[in-house]
Amino acid sequence: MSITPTKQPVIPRIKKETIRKLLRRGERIDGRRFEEYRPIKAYINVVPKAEGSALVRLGNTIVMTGVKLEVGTPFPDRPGEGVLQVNAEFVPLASPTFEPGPPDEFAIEAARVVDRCLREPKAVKLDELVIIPGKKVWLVFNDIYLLDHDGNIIDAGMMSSMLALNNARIPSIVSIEGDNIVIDKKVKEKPLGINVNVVAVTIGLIDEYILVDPTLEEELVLDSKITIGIDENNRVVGIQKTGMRGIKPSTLENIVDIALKKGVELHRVLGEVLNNPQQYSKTLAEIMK
Amino acid sequence: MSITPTKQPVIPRIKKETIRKLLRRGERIDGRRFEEYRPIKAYINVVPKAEGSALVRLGNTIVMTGVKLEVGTPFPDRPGEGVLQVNAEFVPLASPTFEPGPPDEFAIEAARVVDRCLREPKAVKLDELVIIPGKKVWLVFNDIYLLDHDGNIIDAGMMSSMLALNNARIPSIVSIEGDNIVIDKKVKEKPLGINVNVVAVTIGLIDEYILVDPTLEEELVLDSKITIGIDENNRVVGIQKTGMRGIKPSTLENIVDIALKKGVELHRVLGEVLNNPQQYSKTLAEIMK
Amino acid sequence: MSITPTKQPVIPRIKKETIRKLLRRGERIDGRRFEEYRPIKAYINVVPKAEGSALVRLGNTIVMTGVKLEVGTPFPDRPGEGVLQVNAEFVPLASPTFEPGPPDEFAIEAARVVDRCLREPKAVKLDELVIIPGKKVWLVFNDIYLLDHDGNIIDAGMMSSMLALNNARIPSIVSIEGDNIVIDKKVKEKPLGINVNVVAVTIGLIDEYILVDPTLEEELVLDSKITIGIDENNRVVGIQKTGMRGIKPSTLENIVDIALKKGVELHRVLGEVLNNPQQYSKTLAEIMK
Amino acid sequence: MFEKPVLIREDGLRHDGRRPDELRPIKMEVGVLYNADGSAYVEYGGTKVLAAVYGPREVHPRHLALPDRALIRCRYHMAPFSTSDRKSPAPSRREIELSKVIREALESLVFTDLYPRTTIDVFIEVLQADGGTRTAGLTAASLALADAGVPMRDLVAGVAVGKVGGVLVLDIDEVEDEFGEADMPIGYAASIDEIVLLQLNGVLTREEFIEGIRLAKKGAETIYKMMKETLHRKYLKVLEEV
Amino acid sequence: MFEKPVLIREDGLRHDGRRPDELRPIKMEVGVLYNADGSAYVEYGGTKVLAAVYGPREVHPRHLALPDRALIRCRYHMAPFSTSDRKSPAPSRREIELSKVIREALESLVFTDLYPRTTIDVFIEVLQADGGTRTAGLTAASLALADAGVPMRDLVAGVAVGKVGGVLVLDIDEVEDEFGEADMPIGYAASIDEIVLLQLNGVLTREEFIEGIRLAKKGAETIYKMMKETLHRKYLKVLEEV
Amino acid sequence: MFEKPVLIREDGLRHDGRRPDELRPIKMEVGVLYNADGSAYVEYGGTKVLAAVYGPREVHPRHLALPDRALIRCRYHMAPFSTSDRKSPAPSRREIELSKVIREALESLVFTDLYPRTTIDVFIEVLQADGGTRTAGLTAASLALADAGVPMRDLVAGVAVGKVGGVLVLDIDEVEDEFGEADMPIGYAASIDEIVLLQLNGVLTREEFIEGIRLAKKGAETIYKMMKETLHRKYLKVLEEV
Repeated sequence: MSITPTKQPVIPRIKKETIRKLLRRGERIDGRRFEEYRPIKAYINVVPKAEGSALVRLGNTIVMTGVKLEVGTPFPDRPGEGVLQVNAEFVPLASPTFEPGPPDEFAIEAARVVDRCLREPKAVKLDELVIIPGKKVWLVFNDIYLLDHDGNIIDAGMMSSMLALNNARIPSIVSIEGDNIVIDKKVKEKPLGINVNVVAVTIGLIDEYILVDPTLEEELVLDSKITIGIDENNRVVGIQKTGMRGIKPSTLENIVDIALKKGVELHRVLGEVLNNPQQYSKTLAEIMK
Repeated sequence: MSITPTKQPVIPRIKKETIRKLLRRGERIDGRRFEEYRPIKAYINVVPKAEGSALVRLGNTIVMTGVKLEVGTPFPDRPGEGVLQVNAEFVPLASPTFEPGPPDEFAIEAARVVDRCLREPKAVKLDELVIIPGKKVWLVFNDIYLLDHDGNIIDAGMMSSMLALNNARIPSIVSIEGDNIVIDKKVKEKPLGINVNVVAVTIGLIDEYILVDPTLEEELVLDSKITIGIDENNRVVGIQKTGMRGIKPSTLENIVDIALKKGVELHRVLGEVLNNPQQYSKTLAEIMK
Repeated sequence: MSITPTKQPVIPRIKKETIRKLLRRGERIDGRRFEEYRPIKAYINVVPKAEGSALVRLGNTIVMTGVKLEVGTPFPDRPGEGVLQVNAEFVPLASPTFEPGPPDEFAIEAARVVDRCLREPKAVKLDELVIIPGKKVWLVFNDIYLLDHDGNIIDAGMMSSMLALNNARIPSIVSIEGDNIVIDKKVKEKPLGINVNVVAVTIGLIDEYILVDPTLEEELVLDSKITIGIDENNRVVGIQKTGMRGIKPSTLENIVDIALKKGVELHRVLGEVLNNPQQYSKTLAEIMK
Repeated sequence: MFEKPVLIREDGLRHDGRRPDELRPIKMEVGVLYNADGSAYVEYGGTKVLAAVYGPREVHPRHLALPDRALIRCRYHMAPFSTSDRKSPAPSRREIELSKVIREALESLVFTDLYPRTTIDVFIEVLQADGGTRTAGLTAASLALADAGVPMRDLVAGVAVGKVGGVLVLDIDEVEDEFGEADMPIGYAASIDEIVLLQLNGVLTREEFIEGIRLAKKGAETIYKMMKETLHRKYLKVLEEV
Repeated sequence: MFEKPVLIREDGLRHDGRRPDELRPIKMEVGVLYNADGSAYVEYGGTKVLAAVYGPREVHPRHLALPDRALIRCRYHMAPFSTSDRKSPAPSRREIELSKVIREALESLVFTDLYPRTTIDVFIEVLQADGGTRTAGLTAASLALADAGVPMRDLVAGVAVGKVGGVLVLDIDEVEDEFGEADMPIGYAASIDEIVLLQLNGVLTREEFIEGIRLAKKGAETIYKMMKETLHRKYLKVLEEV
Repeated sequence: MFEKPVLIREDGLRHDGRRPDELRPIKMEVGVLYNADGSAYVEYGGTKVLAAVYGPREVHPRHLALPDRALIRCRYHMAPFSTSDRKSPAPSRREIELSKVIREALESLVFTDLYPRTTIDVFIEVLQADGGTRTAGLTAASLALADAGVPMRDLVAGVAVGKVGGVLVLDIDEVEDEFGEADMPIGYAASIDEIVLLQLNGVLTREEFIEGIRLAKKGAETIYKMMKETLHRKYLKVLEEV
């Protein structure tokens, strides 16, 4: 059962008024322009023991994604494909309002939005992940791990997922005897095949204002929020509206155009990392300094 | 752990007294005679996508049952039989006192009583449900779904289950290769075999009075309740006493005789529907009008 | 998440002072010497339907262990071994502070400490439990069942487990066809093989005092507690420190020497039972008298 | 497993004979349950949904209550027999997500500040699923709220637009959802011209997205009219009975 | 898997040599646990059950307490090693149902209105299961309540009647339960002549049912007498110790 | 499955070239998270751990609060991608046990009586596991508490001693843990000379145990010094920034 959230941090009324007053003057509380992302720092291969990994800092928000590959059985109606499973954990380390426990509706929603943005444009080459057709395939676990929450989790989670999947290498298969498959995770072979890269652009709405990449402080006063998945061909590959206010259809066109524009920007960031993997392969110790 | 219920709707003392006063005059609060059922309306095939379905209105109580058939493995100690699983959901839509969540002890009890009344007289021909002996059989899921709760859930649930099972058709098997069985749920073949029909008769006890088919209002003031399963051969096929008072052994004989008499009546209702399936096949839109 | 316990029985301050005052005089509240165990009574085969069973009374603490053997699959990385699973239930019957529900951190800890003390010295001959290598092995379920809690659960649980495992008999295998194995639990064949026997010695620390086998009353005022597993060759096979105070390294040497000394004593008790199985095979009715 | 059916026939009609901008047969009824404070039954073709509203009523446990407004609690749930393969009755991740987006859609319309310290509970049960269950569920929830007399800024009509065989179509069914290229459910409150639910599973160009929204609005307006009529009919019936 | 054993032998006796109306060897003991406020150990042949009572005591959380009476909380639970195949320690649907019917049986006997705002907790642990575990458990719970000094209208004795090989028999064991035609557990409070627990799994004619009740009453009366003696013995022992 | 590697080479060094009493390369950093009141990142070779502290803060629900001291709540948790085979995110029995022993270790050091009716929450996330995760986690938790300004009697450094190939070695990694004979994790508060965490998985003689404690103390003292330096560095940095 979904319940009106009651445990969210309380933003004092006066703070809300400040945020609004600034917006009327064309300013955001952290000084950004309305359509400006916070600084993005992205790193890959941050936990080399995982088959793939990445960490993205979006302002103060930190999201890690680890990709694990296991041998398993395909879905009965998809005997010729591997299985992609996207999961998100909002661990209590990341925010004073998070509690330990199974993923709540916010974490489940985040995982499902990222999942759809990967699944619909067939971002991952699942057809290359078959070991024994109909019987044994690679299961790809994409675990999004939120480490510090300062708003806009989905855009950071989408980017860290996309980077981790690009970073993933398939373990070596040592032997196949009947259905018994022995793998060696220490030896990684060819990369996981990627068909197309995807980013997510989240836009906040408050009064008549449109804010790209809202911070947590902004999220708590927004009327609503809309996340738009965009692939490298500029196609819309997923949408999720959230929040407790409606949107005028007339503003949607505006929103999608802003999203497409910012999508190009995010794809540029993604491309920079993917084209210079060694430069952006950092250890956690370096990142945490 | 079973706990004395504390969340049941409170019946004001004065209402209790009214109910009792009327009983002393030989009357029930809704005007029925002591041994009289509320009007029963029964429909089959109400959700045609299910393999079988039925809906029963017993006064204001509405219970639906859907039957689904899936391919699965038999119990190790019953390699030559299909598997029948009876489940009951008391969804929060049905009553102001129900909460979302897994079935509580009342829902579990209802499901288990219906299950026993079907299982003990071998109501369903489980031996006809074998696909590959010892390996693959049909699993019959009988899901009782309470939509509106005004008392006597079990009698309505038993009847909707019996009708839904009679209404069920086994899906077509497209191919069997080894243990791999392909079925087509869109093509339904022969009906699920039924050995014997069963009804349940629930009787409430308060002071020295015996009330057939108690309403929710009555249930809340009863001393105890007894449900008796009766097959079409007038045999007793299951009993469950509930409630927080004892019963004199001497009144049990009386109770079982009333139950057997009412059982004949219910079997007549059941027979009417089963013998005129087209007349009683209604869409939900017609029923809900 | 582990939380500072808040529901433990409250020991009045005055009682704590009494315990301490007595200790300063060299006395324990129940009159024992510091290094003295309470009377131990141990019985085997107390529930003959289980493959093995034992009951241990340690003062007022009563712990039963039942061993069940089932056919199952080995761990993929241990194809040549059976599987030992140790579980502990602190059922609410045993203490006014226990609630029904899945094992809490105390029960899980107890089970895992016993498990380690059995696993590390290879107490059970798991390699004799293979039926079809890599496919079918015996699963050994060692269920520790606390019936009355007056402190020092682990020592009693360890001893009842060790006795129950020694008491266990492997059921007869009637037939093996492919992977399909038929067993007959009514016919028990050779005993479960034991490599080495293990006991656990628990020592409580309060101020500068070292108390062997603390009662519940003592446990509630202890600074910390340390459990040491000791095999019949006087080797240390497991350690768990618990409680909310630290221990000086210099006292550890003292503690381990006391534990080794008491270990010999417990092994003597164990040996007495194992060498005279008929004398110590008692029915529950006899034990409960 | 099974072959992909022809989604757009040579005559431009859909696999079930509908025009691209044609809704399935829609039926709706309010006040269908005895216990609920408000209830509605809604059918979009083979999709059959029941919704019930309880409240405004007390919150348990009380400390969850909000001092300045009503809580909305919402559960979208599928009956185990509603789907082709039996659905486990435990809530799936999908059901948890849909409960959230439906709740948020309703939050934008209900005047929750009229009922501080209470909860308004909305329960949606999918009895048969054939595509568009969340949108039919949203329509039913909106009707049930109106039937319960809960004050709202507007009604909301749910409908999904899909892209199948390269064509944008209205109110997709299960086959079109499974084999099509996109499914875009929306919830549209026609009088106040607000989109209160919007999701997209699938791939669309910018132009298709904008055209899709237009098509969805058109469908939602038709459903919205039916909702008004259904409530009017009920209201007249009640008046006649008085 | 295994062949059905001969349940009624040619000499009219049962598979274990008992007459149809013969109980298994029954043992009972009260005050067997140190912590519990009341406790009992009960054995019906191979069925071995322990019961403990805590209370009347405070309810947590407090808002669950009833202002005019005590709650009864009851758990019937099987040890994982009590059954032929190991039982998962998580409560099964069967255990949940049996906890309820045993609780209701006890509610009919305990003077709960003497202890408002408290709870009386009854925990039953089946240590070895060989048929009749719920009835032995009910007997043990009743003894444990008496041992705890909880005022009751009467004691209750549990016993099951079965139909095996066409014959009505008393106090069936596991083999008779598994291969027989019916199992009818009852709880009977002899002094007040009330049946407080009654279930039937199986098929009986009207006449068999009535005869079965008669047979169960007879068995329960014997057990009831043993219960009185057991409590008396304990009482004397306590007196002697004083 | 795989063959046992050579744990102690002919030259007396370990499989990764370390001497028996040599720690892995250790890195630590405090104040690494934005939201947490205190945080730390700690690396022992391939083991990478993050810890965060929230509090002292209000307890929910309030009735759990203690009138005379702060609660400590502690969770040791492994990220699903931290292990060779993916770990289910649900807490395992192992994680539950380790959360408890780490909590108890911290309870012995924090001045909890300074903050009655509050909770101090410690969250440890293992991001990559290569042996010694609980000891690295304890070190990180201790640093995060210091970073949060929670008053403590002392810092604690965690380190594991192992027995591999018959030799006692310091700070074992995963290979040594898996194929070695014993793993003895300890938590040592050097200034007050107290062992606050102590476990042993494996088999040791009395002498080996005592020698193991000595070796662990030595390793912990080195780590303890690094912790002090790390906090000092942070303190200076903060001072410089002011």
